[in-house]
Amino acid sequence: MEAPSIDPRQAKLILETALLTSAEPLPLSQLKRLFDDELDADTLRRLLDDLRQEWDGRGVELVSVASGWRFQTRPQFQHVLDRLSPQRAPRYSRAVMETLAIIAYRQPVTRGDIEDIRGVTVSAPVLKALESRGWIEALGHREVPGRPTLFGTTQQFLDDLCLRSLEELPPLEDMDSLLERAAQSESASPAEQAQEEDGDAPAGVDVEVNSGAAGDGRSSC
Amino acid sequence: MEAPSIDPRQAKLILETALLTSAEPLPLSQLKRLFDDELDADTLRRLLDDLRQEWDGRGVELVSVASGWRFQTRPQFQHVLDRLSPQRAPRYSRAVMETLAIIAYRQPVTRGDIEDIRGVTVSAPVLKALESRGWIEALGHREVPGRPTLFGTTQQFLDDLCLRSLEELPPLEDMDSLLERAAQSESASPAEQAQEEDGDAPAGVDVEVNSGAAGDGRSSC
Amino acid sequence: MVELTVIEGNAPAAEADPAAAPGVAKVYGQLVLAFPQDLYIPPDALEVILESFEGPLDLLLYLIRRHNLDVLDIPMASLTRQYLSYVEGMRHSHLELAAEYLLMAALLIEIKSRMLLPKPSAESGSEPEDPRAELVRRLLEYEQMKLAAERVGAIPQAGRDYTLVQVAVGERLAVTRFPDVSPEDLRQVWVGLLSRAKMSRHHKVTREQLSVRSHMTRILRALRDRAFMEFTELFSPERGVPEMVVTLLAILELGKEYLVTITQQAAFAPIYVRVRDGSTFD
Repeated sequence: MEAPSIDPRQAKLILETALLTSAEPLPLSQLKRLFDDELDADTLRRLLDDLRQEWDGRGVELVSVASGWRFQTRPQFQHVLDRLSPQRAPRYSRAVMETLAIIAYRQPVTRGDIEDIRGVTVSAPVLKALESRGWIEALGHREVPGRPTLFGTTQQFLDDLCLRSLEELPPLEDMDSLLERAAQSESASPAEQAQEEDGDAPAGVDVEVNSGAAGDGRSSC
Repeated sequence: MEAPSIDPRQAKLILETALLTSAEPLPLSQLKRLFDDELDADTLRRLLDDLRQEWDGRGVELVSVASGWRFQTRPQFQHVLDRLSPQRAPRYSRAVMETLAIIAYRQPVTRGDIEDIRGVTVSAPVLKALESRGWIEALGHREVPGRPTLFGTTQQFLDDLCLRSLEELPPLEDMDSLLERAAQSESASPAEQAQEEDGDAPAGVDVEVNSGAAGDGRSSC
Repeated sequence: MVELTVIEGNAPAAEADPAAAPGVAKVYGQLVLAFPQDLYIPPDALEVILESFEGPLDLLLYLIRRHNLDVLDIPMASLTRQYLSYVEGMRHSHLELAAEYLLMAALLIEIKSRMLLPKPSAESGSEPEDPRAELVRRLLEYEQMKLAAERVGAIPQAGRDYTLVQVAVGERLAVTRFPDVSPEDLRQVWVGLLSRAKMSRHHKVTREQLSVRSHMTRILRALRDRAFMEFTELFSPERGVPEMVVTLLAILELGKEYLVTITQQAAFAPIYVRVRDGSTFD
């Protein structure tokens, strides 16, 4: 239907359009279909890299996550966008985050495993919150009395955290440094920590998005 | 907190980012909120116009619709995007196809007639599917108890199947050879058969969905 | 109710001086706690403190880290005392929270008492296990996961720290695709139907028959909007004699199937064809 050689400029426009409109990240295999499989993976990757550079300094960036490529906003713009929709995504409690971490690093785990590590019961709403976000899922059952459900993280979890695989999770603190951890690392009381967490959204109304930072910007991925 | 004048370049980045991420068109009143209402409608409109021009020649365009501004794909890029979701042409169920065949060859028929031939009841959705497609219609009632509706095929049916009249429907041979053939053809799919014997069937009724080239998807007669 | 008493035993040496410890928590910016002897927990502060901890392991870990205790050589007496002070406070206002904390209290006391007992002589040559080992393992594992949770929490999250781009796709995709059907498909289905239904062989289905059927439909459709039509109106002589014959057959067939009534008042008077319905039923 089309010439075997595809104009790179046109190809990038097509890639850009497809990626801007897709609700899901698009893997290379799908992006290939845009060109009737006439572009190989390397060419596609080069075009995508070009495209990513072209979007440098904009409010939106092209990133590669577990299930493919997608456009998303740079974190620096989030507080401006929040003005449009006051209801932000939930900030998860420590109970939820600890449960998530245990599932992410120790999967597959049962509720009992999580409770053993945390030392407290895991309430139903905690697992519910993670399940309804699509971050964890039941993988099966452990064949012990009661056949408890085994949980693991999902592809969606990786996508939402801009990770390409579980290996990209922050490494676990090794035992030596855990033993060495001095009091100062913990010097802030839990109460203070909580405050810090709440405070990380830039307060106030500055419209300036710090164009410098957006430019060479810390990417969210 | 900020200088009263907002850098137009920065303002456009913010507008672009907000519009690229919004599921709904954004009216000026909402876009204003991005700037804490510090930009008046005229300035915003000018910025949006600028932004629209910057997107000239891309696969996506900034348009103003009834409920506000939004980005959307240009029609020229539509057929490329269709390759991503090559919705395999849906197929009618056997129930629908048999009902259609009975109505086509035996019209006018009532639901009862169809059930007599098929040996099973005809569910409402089956007739509904054919009616909403515009292929069958009620012609009247048979004056027997219950006054059942008589169905026949429509002009639309003929048009869509590229037939000039019902007489152009594939002829049915005499029953002997017909039943013989039926036994053999059980295995072969209709599409294959159609290719095998290009007898009276009007050419060009393309069962194959040529996702790329099929421009507007309508087969010509 | 479990009676909690702090056993003051000969704890291992080297207890950190708890008096030197700064405040335990800040409530509304105020330092409200000091360890350990004159431990006083204002009721409001207790609530804040308890909500700050994710359970007994978290609280223990906090006490250990706060007082710069060596995890591998936890001074059980001091730790247990401090821990029980919290639990005492909790029993007053947060009883429903206390179960797991009480369990831990029991464990701490058990460990402490086992440490007081003379160690069984190592007859097998193997080192007897430190009763604190399991607790230490759990504390470290929990701490590891707690740190991991903080780091995972710091990773930008979709919706919280950034938004996904979603540009509207033009209208055309919204058009639902209809199934394609070819005349040959219909024939195949029909053939299949016939063989499946084992329709009797004398059921004559011919091309002519079909053509009559198609005219029956045409006539019914024409009659649908009009009460009746004159017989002659139903014919189109310009389309040829065979067509007229088939039309006549169609009208007769319609009459035979009680779909229309054909009436003539007198010989050579106009013949009217009307759809049979309740009013014309006779």
